[in-house]
Amino acid sequence: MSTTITEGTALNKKDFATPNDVRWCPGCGDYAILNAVQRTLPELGIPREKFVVVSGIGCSSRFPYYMNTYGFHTIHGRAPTVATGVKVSNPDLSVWMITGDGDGLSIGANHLLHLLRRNLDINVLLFNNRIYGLTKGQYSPTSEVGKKTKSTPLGSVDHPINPLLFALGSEATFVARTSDTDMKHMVETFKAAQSHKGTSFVEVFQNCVIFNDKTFGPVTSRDSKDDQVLVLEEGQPLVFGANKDKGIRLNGLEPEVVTIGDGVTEKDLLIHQPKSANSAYANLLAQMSYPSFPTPMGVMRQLDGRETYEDALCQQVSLAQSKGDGNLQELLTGRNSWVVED
Amino acid sequence: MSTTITEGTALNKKDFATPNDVRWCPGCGDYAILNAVQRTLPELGIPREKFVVVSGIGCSSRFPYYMNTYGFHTIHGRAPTVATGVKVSNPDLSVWMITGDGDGLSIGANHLLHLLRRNLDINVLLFNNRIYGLTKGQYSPTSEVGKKTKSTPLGSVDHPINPLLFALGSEATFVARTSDTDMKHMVETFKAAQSHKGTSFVEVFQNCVIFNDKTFGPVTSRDSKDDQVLVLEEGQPLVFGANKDKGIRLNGLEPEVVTIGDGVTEKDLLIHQPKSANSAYANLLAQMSYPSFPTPMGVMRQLDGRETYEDALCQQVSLAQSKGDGNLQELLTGRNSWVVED
Amino acid sequence: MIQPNDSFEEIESAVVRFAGDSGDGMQTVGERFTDSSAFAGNDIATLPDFPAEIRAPAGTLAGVSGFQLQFGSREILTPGDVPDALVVMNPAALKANIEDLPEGGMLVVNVDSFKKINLAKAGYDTNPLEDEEFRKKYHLIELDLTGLTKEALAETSLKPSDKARCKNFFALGFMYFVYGRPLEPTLKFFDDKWAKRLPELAEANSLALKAGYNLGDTLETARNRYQVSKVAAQPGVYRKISGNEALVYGLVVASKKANRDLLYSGYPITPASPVLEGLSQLKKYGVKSVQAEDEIAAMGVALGASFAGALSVCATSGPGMCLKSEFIGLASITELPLIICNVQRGGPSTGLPTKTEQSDLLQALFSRHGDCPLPVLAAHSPSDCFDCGMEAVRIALTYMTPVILLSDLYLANGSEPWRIPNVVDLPGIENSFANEDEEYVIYRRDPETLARTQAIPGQVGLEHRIGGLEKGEDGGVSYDPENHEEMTRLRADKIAGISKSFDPIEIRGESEGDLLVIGWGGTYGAISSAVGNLRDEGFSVSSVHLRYVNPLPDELGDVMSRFKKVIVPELNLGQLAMILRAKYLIDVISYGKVQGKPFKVSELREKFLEHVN
Amino acid sequence: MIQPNDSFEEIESAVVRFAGDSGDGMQTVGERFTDSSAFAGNDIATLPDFPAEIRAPAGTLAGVSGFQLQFGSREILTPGDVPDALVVMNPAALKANIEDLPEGGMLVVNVDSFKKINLAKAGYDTNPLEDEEFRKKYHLIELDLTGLTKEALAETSLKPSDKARCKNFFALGFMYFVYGRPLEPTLKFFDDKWAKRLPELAEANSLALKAGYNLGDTLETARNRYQVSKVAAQPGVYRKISGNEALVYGLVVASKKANRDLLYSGYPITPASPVLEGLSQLKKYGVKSVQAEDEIAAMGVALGASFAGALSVCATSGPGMCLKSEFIGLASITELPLIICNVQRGGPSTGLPTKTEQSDLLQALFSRHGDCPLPVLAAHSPSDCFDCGMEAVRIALTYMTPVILLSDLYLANGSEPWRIPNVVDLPGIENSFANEDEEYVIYRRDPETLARTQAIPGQVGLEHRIGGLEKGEDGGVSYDPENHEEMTRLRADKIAGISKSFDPIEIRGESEGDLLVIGWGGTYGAISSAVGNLRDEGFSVSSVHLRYVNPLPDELGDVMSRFKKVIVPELNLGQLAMILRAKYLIDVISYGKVQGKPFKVSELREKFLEHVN
Ligand SMILES: Cc1ncc(C[n+]2csc(CCOP(=O)(O)OP(=O)(O)O)c2C)c(N)n1
Ligand SMILES: Cc1ncc(C[n+]2csc(CCOP(=O)(O)OP(=O)(O)O)c2C)c(N)n1
Ligand code: SF4
Ligand code: SF4
Ligand SMILES: [Mg+2]
Ligand SMILES: [Mg+2]
Repeated sequence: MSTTITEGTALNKKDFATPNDVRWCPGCGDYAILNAVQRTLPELGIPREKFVVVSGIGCSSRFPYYMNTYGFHTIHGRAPTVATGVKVSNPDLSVWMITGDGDGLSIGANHLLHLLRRNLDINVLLFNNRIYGLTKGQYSPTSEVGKKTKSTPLGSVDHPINPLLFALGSEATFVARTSDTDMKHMVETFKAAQSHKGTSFVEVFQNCVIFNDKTFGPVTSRDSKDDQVLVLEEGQPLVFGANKDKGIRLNGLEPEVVTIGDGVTEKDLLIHQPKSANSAYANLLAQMSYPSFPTPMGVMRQLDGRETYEDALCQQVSLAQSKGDGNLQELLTGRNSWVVED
Repeated sequence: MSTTITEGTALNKKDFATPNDVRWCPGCGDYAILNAVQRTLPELGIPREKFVVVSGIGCSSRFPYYMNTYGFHTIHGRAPTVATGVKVSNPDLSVWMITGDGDGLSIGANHLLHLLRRNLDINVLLFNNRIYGLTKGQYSPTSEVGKKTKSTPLGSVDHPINPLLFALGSEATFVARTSDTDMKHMVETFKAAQSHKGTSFVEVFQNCVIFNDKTFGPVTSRDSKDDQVLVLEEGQPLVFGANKDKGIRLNGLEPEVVTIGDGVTEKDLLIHQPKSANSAYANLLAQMSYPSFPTPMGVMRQLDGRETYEDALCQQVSLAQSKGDGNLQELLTGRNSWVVED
Repeated sequence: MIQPNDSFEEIESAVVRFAGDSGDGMQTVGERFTDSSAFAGNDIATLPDFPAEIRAPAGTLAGVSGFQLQFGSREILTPGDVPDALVVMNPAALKANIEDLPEGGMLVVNVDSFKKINLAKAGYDTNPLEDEEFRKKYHLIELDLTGLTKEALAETSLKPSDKARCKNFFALGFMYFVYGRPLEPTLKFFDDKWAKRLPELAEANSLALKAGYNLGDTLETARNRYQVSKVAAQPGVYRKISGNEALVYGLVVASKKANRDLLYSGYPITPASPVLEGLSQLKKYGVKSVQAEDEIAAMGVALGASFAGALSVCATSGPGMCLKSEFIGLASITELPLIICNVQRGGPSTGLPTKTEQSDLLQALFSRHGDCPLPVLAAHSPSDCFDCGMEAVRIALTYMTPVILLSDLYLANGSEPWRIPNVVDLPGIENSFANEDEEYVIYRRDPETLARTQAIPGQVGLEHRIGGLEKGEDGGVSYDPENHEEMTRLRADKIAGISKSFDPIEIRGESEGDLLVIGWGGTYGAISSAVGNLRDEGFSVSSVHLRYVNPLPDELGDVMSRFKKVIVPELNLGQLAMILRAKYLIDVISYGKVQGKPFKVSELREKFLEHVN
Repeated sequence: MIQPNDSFEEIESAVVRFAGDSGDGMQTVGERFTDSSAFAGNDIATLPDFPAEIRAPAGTLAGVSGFQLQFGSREILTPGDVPDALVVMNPAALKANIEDLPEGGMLVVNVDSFKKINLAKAGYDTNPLEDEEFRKKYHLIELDLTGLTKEALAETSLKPSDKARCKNFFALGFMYFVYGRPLEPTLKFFDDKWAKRLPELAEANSLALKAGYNLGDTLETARNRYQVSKVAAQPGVYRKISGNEALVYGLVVASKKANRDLLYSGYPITPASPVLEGLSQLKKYGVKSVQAEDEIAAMGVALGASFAGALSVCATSGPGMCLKSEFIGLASITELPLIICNVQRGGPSTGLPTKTEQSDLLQALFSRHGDCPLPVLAAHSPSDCFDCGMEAVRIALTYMTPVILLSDLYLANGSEPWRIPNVVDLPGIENSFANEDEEYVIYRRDPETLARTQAIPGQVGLEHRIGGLEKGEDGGVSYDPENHEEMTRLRADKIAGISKSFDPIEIRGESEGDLLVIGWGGTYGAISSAVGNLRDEGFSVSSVHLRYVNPLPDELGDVMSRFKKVIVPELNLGQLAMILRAKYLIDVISYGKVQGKPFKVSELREKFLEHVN
């Protein structure tokens, strides 16, 4: 989302911290994300009182309590609706919505879908730890098939949701991914989200040390990162690898991993174009997954120009009022009144 | 979905009709769809008592009352959950789920998402009339922007859901579209849906004569059909037009309409491959829409091989029972009992 | 304009019912007859009655749609128990309605529809119109409406099938003649509706209406005509208003009086959809309306908007109320103002979606988990929905609480004349906003109302966080046992204390006696009529109609104790009765009816009579 | 094995509480102490108590987790009002619990955690252990648990930080010495849990446990030891069981007894998740379990499965119950069997998710729209969840109805010894299946039970359609007014008639007298103890504990009328009291507590005393 930027009130990270104890488990990835958000907000030039943080229920959804802004910790899965209400009522606020993989994609995916398609200018951060943290370790809709958890002692049998494909299927205008392991990338991604006008959907890989430790380890850990993460940059070819010698090439409609060198040059590679009109490219990116492909990180899709819901609505209101405010007495009287005389 | 085919009990269309009056408005597209389903079912070689038709609430959702099978008219938006319960409980049943654009995509899209990703072997028919019929004409999540209805007197402001993109984003294994105007195509499509093992999602363009008459007219009407509809056939190039002289070609990742002749041959056209592993192709098809593109009809995606939820679950149960049924007394006794003697 | 001839029989009131196929336009002619009667200065009450299907197969019983109204020169509180005159457009309409017509009642029949096929669809083996018994039983008027209408429209350019569709107005014209109704309001209606877009339709309908009227003048059987004089009404400007319209207006006026923008968020459902539709048209009044993806979302949007400072409202019916329960709990514990309207219909489950009932009262009181009492109001007549809308807003903003407002299908769709208030004379509504100059303590309370104050996002220095976990006065999450008990009791006390702001109970009749009838909601008209009649006959019966179901008015127990018996008629199995019994330990008699229909005055009268003397 | 020395003081019962950080393993040691006591032949009752956060910051009050148990040689019905001995692992645990410890109580403190930083986190300005007053007030035992444990594990290969994590078992060993508990069950537990995967951990914990025990023998201050003899229990095979475990077993046994496969469908929520988790492990018993996307879906899956012939069950807590309301209405009108368990927690809204409460009773009765009564049962002890699970299934299948079964967090997590029934001796459960040889009329009823019969998809010739619209006996949609009234009353009568199948009410005490205490659910132990004590002292107090909240037992009114006063203690603001007042018009006294905690026997005693003599 993007919000009218008011004159720089020189805020800093500390201005966004509350005195409340942060009550996540030691080592939880949520701390890093909180940190990143608290670093991002002061850099946006928006006064603190204009921020509203809305969440559902889950470990991740305790987030608003730790942000010294306006905040609303709502009920499970319903944050998109409350965030919508806040934004529709006052489009001038910078609304950040925090959700988890269970909150956002299990009970709450319908509201998320409708938020995304309506394109309200709201930033959505989905903390994906592929587990239910707060309820102590049942599988979530992003858990992999075969995952053994408390509620799936023989392994889960449902095909997981791909949050990015879901967002693309909902025709979200901004779809990105980042990870709790990369502070700089998080801050950059959150800023990009804020500067996009429309709903910005950001999946954040988040580690739950207690119930699903290192679920993204094979991708984001220090050793694997270079070879397993594909950092996306607009206009740049899809290159990755510790030696920047691997890339993604298109073969018909199938992407393939190639090594730069033996006859393959950067020119053969796909160029990152998050702004293409159709979503097929982003759809390809979103389907690239470990271990066959590197995992893309960054902004996969950014479609400018679709009007936001609140702008369109407010415009209808202003238009209706442009010919003068409604006269209440006339409204009540209507076109078919009659008079009873004394 | 696909179900064990039992010996042909020579059923016919009439066997599937109930004595109940059909209570849709004269001219409603629902009649044609009912007709098509009643023609399809007897041809499947499944005994009548194995069919269960489950629906939500809406004009379309009255469907089960008119089918002489087992049927359940449930509550608004929740049919996928009830259908899931039926199928999980007895995988041997042929379960058909009927929903509307409001029922399935407004209140019920979350359940639909989870049904699709879980891939239960159920056939979903979504009657899309781009309006709320039963509640008398408010806009629906598939209504176009600017649509004036009872609840949007100044035109709707939300970007509509594309049902196919939504289904693809949910990683449905079978995604198709047909229209109430084409009986033959409906029957074919419903048969294809039934023969697919996994959740089959079929969008049916349906005309609501009362509140949204001719909404698909520009595409499916007799005059426009040839030029506006692209009938998909596996392995065939994407050709359309009254003279079969137009086609779809890929330019990078952007499809374009070309005329066969001036230097363009059928060989340059995209070939319909509903079974490709990644969904980018289906995603492209799903985005093709009136008036820039012809409207694709038929099976857009069919991914074989993903296990169904009920099979995986039943397998866990059989596996657990393969070493013999559980002994209840042992279960109750547990590992830490003690005896109090007389 | 056609002059009524003057051979009128003066009557005090009359009940007319129109019945036909869903596509026959019965609701439209009913509404027109109502307008015309209101314009003529009568008091009125209406009862539209239509099936759950949009347009069930033509000619079947399932497709019958009806509209009944009562109009009179005395106070009219109900649409009437039984019709004096019944107009039926086809055999199914006859079949579905004839049992209600008393012997000797006027029966106007569209004979050309009494063909074999239609008779069969209605389940008639033989044509009842050919049965001599039947013909003698009623004051039968047989009209070939289709033929007559086509004839009347011979000169117009309409297609024959379109001509035939004007027959409802022909029938209406005929009834206008019988009851000496003015044609002007209807002609004006044609003009407003079609003159610009479809002038030929406006003309054709006018012709049909007038032809019907003229036929009355020439037709032997229609000779006796009735005259219903003006009701003695308080001077003022009047209009006809339905419950849903009145609710819309009440909310909009309240938003202006409270100086908060109205945000409405809803999801279509019968019979609450017109609230969404009505408010969607009032953008000019600063109203933002959102059609949400479902009722949970509607409530979430409303709650978010309330947090952001709007006056938030949502309306739904029973199934939607089920979905709002969890959010209602959150609204209650965060103490945000919000209006939740339930326009009740027949339940349980999908039930009877186009029929009326009052069976969601206990749900309104107890739907959510935890101890979570909320104010519950109920409107008692179409126009009272205006007052209740305003009152709900007053309570919500004064006490910082969600408020549940109950209406029902009968009130929502029914209409009555309404003396339009002067907007400037209506009272202002106070907000409970935080003081910007003080440290903001979220749940610090006004000692009088126990309300907390509200700080609005965007206000500098009042940043704060709320949520559904139990919390201390400062809003910090607290699992402290004593704090939870204190907070739970404070929230309950706040709601209980709202009764201090109520007007005193109004007793219809003596303030003590044999029988007290306690009602709530849409049964007001029927109860008042029955009780009024009995009192006129000398019985010691009084009635109290509750606007507030929670908290109950402070003096209610006293009032009850002054009567020998207390009876509670409700369109449910005894829900208010249960509440009163629990609270006052009085052996309240419950009289329940669950038929999707309002009480008849006569059945109430009979029941009350059982309990006096 | 270590032999306890013999300087024991014989006591009848004792209450021990362990408290520490969320990561300190207090729940584990509590459970072990319980096992050991059960094994020693005592009666027991437990009260785990933990915060809503998984692992709130170490050392803070928010992170304190506790476990209390009472064990005795007499009938133990509650985990005890106040501890006789309190073990605290850090200053926060001391702060959060010390108020509950009576003067002279044993206080075992892990002194090495009493550092400045930890004291500050707990909000202590000075170290309370340095306060002479404080030291004198309790029987203080200061142990450097970390140091002692590390020392004991010096020889093992564990990392120092892992060694320190065994200190909970050191503390446990010490308490075992004090109360003369056997070590075997705990050593067996180590073996079962870790011997294979982490043998070094099994060994380390064993060493720590034994070292703690041995310390007792050497430590001056721990000299007085207690002896609690075996309780005189009925002969049989026993185990310890929690409410959630018992519920799981009851449901599985019932499914076998009814010959229907069990389909469980749930969505994780505290404190109901263990039901989902427990049933997920019982595939061997033919149980299919589905983790649905939310509670609405869970209910829909269950209902679909019920339609398809399964024994369907779902369990949730308050917020989830809110979401099920609409489906409950559908289940009621379609008359399908289904068990809906609500393991209650503190409300409203997210409330106190890890604390107990009984405040969802009215929700269970009235959450849905329309007149839609359903049977509501409540379990009264952990093991009673087994019986109630079976009883709920009996009612659901006999009467073709959804059944709501209430449990609560206290029962769910608490445990007690359970005499294991002989499965073959348990009664069978009948189904109400359609007769394949007759024409199937969906809503034709058994004249005795008023239950309809069920035809299962797949049965030849019984194809039929059901749904949420009102319908006639044959299942056809019907908007007929009289039919709706008849159907509504039939459904209500069916539910009301279930009481005919109840066992007679059991009265604890005389069947008439001064005061009758009526309870329901998890308050059973506390009420029975308080009433028992008072009776022993000669007061005329009796109690009735209701298993059936709807319908109420037929003779309840009679029983109530034989007492001068009736009091209803509940962990809510008076929900059952309201129902009893409404039904029996008796001035029932409501005694409510909403602190997220069970009643103390002493507070009940005091309250009851106010109302006798
Ligand atoms: C209606 C409802 N159902 C269930 C719950 C219990 N619940 C709390 S959080 C949660 C899931 C949390 O998972 P996720 O959203 O992934 O968040 P995380 O804790 O992993 O950050 C659930 C099921 C609830 N609070 N409300
Ligand atoms: C919980 C709930 N909310 C609202 C309704 C009212 N309602 C009935 S059908 C419907 C929408 C119908 O639209 P759609 O699904 O497109 O079906 P159609 O009538 O167009 O076939 C709505 C909102 C309801 N029955 N239940
Ligand atoms: S349980 Fe997992 S997600 Fe929750 S706070 Fe702990 S580490 Fe973080
Ligand atoms: S309202 Fe529309 S969708 Fe509904 S039955 Fe009539 S034509 Fe069909
Ligand atoms: Mg998670
Ligand atoms: Mg529709």
